[in-house]
Amino acid sequence: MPWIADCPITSHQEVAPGHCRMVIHAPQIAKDAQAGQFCMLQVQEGLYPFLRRPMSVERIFADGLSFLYKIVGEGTRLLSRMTQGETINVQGPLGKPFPIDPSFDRHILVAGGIGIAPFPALADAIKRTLGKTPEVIIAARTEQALVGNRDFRQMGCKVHLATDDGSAGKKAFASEMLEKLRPGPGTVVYACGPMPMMKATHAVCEAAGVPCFTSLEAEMACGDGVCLGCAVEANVEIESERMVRVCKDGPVFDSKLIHWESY
Amino acid sequence: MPWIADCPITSHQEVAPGHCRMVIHAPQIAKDAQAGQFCMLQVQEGLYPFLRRPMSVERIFADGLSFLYKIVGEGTRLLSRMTQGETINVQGPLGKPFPIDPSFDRHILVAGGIGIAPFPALADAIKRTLGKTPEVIIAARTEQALVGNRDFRQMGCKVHLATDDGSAGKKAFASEMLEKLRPGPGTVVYACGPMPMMKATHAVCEAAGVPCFTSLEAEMACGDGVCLGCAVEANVEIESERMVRVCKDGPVFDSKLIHWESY
Amino acid sequence: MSINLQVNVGGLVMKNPVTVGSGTFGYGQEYDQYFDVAQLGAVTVKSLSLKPRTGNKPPRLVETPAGMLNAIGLQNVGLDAYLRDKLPFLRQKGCTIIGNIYGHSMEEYMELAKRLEAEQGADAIEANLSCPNVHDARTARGCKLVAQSPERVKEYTQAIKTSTKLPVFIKLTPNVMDIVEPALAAEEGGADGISMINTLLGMGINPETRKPILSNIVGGLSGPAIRPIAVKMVWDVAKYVKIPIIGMGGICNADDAMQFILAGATAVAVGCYSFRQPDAASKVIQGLEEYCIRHEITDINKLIGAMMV
Amino acid sequence: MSINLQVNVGGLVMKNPVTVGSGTFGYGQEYDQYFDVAQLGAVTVKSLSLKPRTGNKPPRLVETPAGMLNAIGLQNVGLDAYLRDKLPFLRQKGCTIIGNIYGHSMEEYMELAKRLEAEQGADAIEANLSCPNVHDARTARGCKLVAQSPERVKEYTQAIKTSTKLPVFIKLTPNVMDIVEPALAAEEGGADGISMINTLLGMGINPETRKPILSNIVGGLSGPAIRPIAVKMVWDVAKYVKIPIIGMGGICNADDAMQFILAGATAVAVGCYSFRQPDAASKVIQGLEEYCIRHEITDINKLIGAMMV
Ligand SMILES: Cc1cc2nc3c(=O)[nH]c(=O)nc-3n(C[C@H](O)[C@H](O)[C@H](O)COP(=O)(O)OP(=O)(O)OC[C@H]3O[C@@H](n4cnc5c(N)ncnc54)[C@H](O)[C@@H]3O)c2cc1C
Ligand SMILES: Cc1cc2nc3c(=O)[nH]c(=O)nc-3n(C[C@H](O)[C@H](O)[C@H](O)COP(=O)(O)OP(=O)(O)OC[C@H]3O[C@@H](n4cnc5c(N)ncnc54)[C@H](O)[C@@H]3O)c2cc1C
Ligand SMILES: Cc1cc2nc3c(=O)[nH]c(=O)nc-3n(C[C@H](O)[C@H](O)[C@H](O)COP(=O)(O)O)c2cc1C
Ligand SMILES: Cc1cc2nc3c(=O)[nH]c(=O)nc-3n(C[C@H](O)[C@H](O)[C@H](O)COP(=O)(O)O)c2cc1C
Ligand code: FES
Ligand code: FES
Repeated sequence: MPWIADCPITSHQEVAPGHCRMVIHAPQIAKDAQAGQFCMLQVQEGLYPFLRRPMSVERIFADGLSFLYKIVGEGTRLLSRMTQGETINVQGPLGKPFPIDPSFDRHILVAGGIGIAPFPALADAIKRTLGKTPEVIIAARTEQALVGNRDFRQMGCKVHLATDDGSAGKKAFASEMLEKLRPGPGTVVYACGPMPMMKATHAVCEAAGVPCFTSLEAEMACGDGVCLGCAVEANVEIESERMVRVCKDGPVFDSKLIHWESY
Repeated sequence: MPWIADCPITSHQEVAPGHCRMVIHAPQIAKDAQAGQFCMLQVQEGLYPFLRRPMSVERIFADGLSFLYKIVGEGTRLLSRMTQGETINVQGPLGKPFPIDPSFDRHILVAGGIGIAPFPALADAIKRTLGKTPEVIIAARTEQALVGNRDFRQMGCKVHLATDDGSAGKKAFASEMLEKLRPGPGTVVYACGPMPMMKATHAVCEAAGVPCFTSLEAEMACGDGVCLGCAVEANVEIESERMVRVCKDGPVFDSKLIHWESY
Repeated sequence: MSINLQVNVGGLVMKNPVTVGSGTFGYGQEYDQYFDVAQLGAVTVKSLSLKPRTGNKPPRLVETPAGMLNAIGLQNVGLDAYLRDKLPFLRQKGCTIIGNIYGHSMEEYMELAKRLEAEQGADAIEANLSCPNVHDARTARGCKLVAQSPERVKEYTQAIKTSTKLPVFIKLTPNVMDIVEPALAAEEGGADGISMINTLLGMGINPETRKPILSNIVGGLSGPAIRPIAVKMVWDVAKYVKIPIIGMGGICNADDAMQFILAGATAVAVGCYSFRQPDAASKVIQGLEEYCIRHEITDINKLIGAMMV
Repeated sequence: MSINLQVNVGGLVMKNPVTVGSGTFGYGQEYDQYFDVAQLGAVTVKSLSLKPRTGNKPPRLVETPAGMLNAIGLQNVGLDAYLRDKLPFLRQKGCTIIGNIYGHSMEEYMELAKRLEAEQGADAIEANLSCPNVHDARTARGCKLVAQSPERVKEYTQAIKTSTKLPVFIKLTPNVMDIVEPALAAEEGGADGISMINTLLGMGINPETRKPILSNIVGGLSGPAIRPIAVKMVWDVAKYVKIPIIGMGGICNADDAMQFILAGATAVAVGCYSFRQPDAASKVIQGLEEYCIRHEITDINKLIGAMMV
């Protein structure tokens, strides 16, 4: 069940240029949260901005959560100005988590840019519940946009870096890196990043015959299944709808369900 | 000339229940500011609230200013949440100051409620430029709403307290207190507070034949003479207008100029 | 002090004057996670059409200053799925239901009203004659909605009234010169109440891509941004029509709701502010009660249209 | 890279597309304290009437979410005082001047236009046929403004055109069902441009006192709150009229201005946002130039109506 609470900010730091990590004290939300879920953050008091901002749960602690975010516009800019000790109004956890299935023994996480955000919690959960260590592909436009890389190495994950311009790791797209890792029987892929990246990742997985779970993004108003603003086209009907709600039916979807042709 | 500047908040404290004093570092504004002028404060980043909030200059220092304000609505509530070290965008100084005329030797300042705000700077200026010590009438609804009283005693001013309910000082209106002080030849009165109080004060001064300068309030959008939103009716034409702008032609007016009948 | 918050909206008894805007509350289930939705005077459901609708392509919404634009395009499960999958929850909770309907023709409105009554799918009908998101924005000029034509409003109202004994409310668009005209037409057609206002036409362009932000180009503007417009229109209509008004447009709290009531609304709806604050409508109910206590008003009906001019 | 920002609005050459909303910039002098107002493509002055007007009683304005309501009621110094006291400053600075005029009759508009031309009081005329604050809100229904009647718009435009050789812009109200109609009427009447939009009718009530917040009850809503509505209307009109548009409604920065330009406006006006940020219009000019550089556009005229659908 989602909570709405004023949560103290226990830490807030710039972790890379234009990228911040915020840790909040939120025991109730932390208790319910699972990797892949997200929260809606109220960035400032009053009516500006008008809507909350969705942020994936980066990590789940006993008494709180962290968010890892990139400053892209007004909302995230204002968010980044909040300081430790202030409180932030948070609604969550929301949405469907990543499925964690013991029948797989190879887990590949494919992150594009800030799409890395939900993966620390997922890697934690895979290690904790299955005792397995996922591999991680981290792709970004340039070296500066690579975040999270050290965190995964600390967790013991094998990390594959890729940049569009070759400034760090391989000069390759995330999906190309995935192909090189030869996903086969027993492999499951989790992907989060820009739509074209996830579309390409889905195609690689289809070809390899391995399942792929994608965490989608969409503009959201309510984050809770009500406004239908975040709908994306599906290949099948879910609850008699061909449009699925990223916030409620997702954000994590079996990539087979998404009508990738429209992207 | 008015400045617009992001000013560091050097101190911000609750001085009485629901009343705060904010001190800002603003050397340019301080250099130009005179008692009776005001600033327009931008309470928060972004579009909420949409307009700035006018606040009288309470005190003028070498490198900054103070504001003394009462929390009455959203804007002042948000203002009160700002903390030392943050910056606030300030436009000022604006408006016409209190006239300080050496030909008077008795200065009575009449404050109703938060109308006390511009008087510390005025008392300072009278002491500094004329070497005289003004008397101050401080009136409020109840004891709790009396602010500033100690500050004036520290300046050596004779302070007369009045409350509507008699919980502190005399149970009297400000104008009644003024009458009792028998303003006569050589006296000048300065008044700031709710409209009915200033209207009554004006009447007492008229009867006593002494000049009275009132600092008016009005809802303001621009604070700078442009929008005509703050207009009040005058008894005479100023620049061929019968409506005078509180922000530009005032906020301090010779009380004879105001058409008190409309209040 | 005991306060009466109950109001009667053209035959629909609401235990308090607070409902929600159609399309901003789903079918009640999601927000029941945050507060007991049976607290509401009524739940107004997302517009129902006879067949399911998939709505417009994404992106369908964008935030704007103190508001938002949406071009959902009336995506909804359709009447059958509503009755089968959504209604039982609302009935089991004991909610009073306003069934908002959208038809492609007068006949569809009639059919929807008839079936909602027959299958006890609603306690009152709100006919959405004013959705701005189902016409082709590229060519539509002044967007020809039913609610923009007083003649058609009257005709549609009469037709719906013949199809059901439930109270019928007509939902009007603000995209007119004089909203009193369609309101009077609805009254003449026999409507039991007026719901107002639906969203205002608007659009946004992304300067970097030079493309419209919404796939549908044009959408409907809602939220606190439009509240002053809505209050004015409610005041206008209240002066000229006798049937009750359900007022909406940017209501966030009890003070906002009071503006509509004082302007002449018998009930109010909390719309898209729920997206930000899911229990906003519940807080409005509480705030209205507190208002009455503070002002020593024992019956909220005394405040309807009680603005002092 | 040298960027051309110059635009030609129906014969009025502006060195950049940025002017200010009438009534939000006085006669230029106050804001010259904050930036050199001669930077502007043009200064649009507060509506001028033949005789001075004292305007409405206070309170005349109130803040609203992301905007404000005003009911100034066209307080202004009158034409004579303008020419005597205000014009010399603008002329001495070398400003291009759009003279906004308000008359109580067609004859007054003609007289105002004629005298402004004769006394070189303006380089173009903007006829305010759309002020919402000069009618009795208590009784007015749909507030009968000239700009709400296409016939009268045409007639007034023709009359003003016969009185002056200056470019004539007609300022329209958004309080209509289809703003293309009065825009086409203005074009048929010979207008050289359309200014849009004026404020939207709105009101606010203080729940504690139960009184209207504005003494005039009703006022005009402006600010970012209304921007999506204004952009949509500009886009609509640009599709159907050939004369240039001066777009306005909630512009705060260059991105906002670009929305209007991409939707089809040849020039833009910064309105009440100047109240909050006195040098906003200057920043918009700078931002437009930066936009052109970033997008490698050498002539801003190429961006007019360049939204990609
Ligand atoms: C389920 C979900 C989880 C997310 N998790 C994270 C996360 O962990 N870290 C992170 O940095 N970002 C995350 N995002 C994206 C984040 O919500 C947006 O970057 C943020 O809302 C932008 O707000 P803004 O005000 O700064 O930008 P705006 O000024 O609103 O917009 C700037 C740009 O961001 C885009 N944008 C705005 N809102 C969204 C949105 N809701 N989704 C996608 N793009 C948007 C706009 O189209 C625009 O291009 C997530 C989005 C979703 C839907
Ligand atoms: C020249 C001038 C100097 C001022 N100096 C001070 C000062 O030194 N200290 C201080 O505490 N207050 C001062 N005020 C009043 C102060 O500006 C308002 O209290 C403040 O703007 C209210 O903002 P808010 O958002 O908290 O209240 P809102 O929610 O906007 O309104 C709450 C109440 O305050 C009233 N109000 C709102 N704006 C104004 C305004 N501009 N003027 C008067 N009343 C208003 C409203 O009518 C309402 O009753 C001054 C006002 C003016 C015009
Ligand atoms: C996302 C969204 C979807 C809406 N869907 C409908 C709808 O299906 N039927 C309808 O009559 N009104 C619909 N509306 C309009 C609202 O019910 C309401 O009239 C309008 O939003 C104004 O109220 P608000 O400003 O409080 O949101 C919708 C509004 C929004 C924001
Ligand atoms: C305080 C105020 C006064 C105005 N006075 C006039 C006026 O005298 N004549 C006129 O044509 N428009 C007037 N307007 C309308 C503006 O010029 C502009 O059309 C409108 O405010 C929309 O732009 P904005 O949202 O950027 O303010 C006024 C607006 C405001 C806020
Ligand atoms: S964001 Fe509202 S339904 Fe998904
Ligand atoms: S506040 Fe704008 S003229 Fe005074």
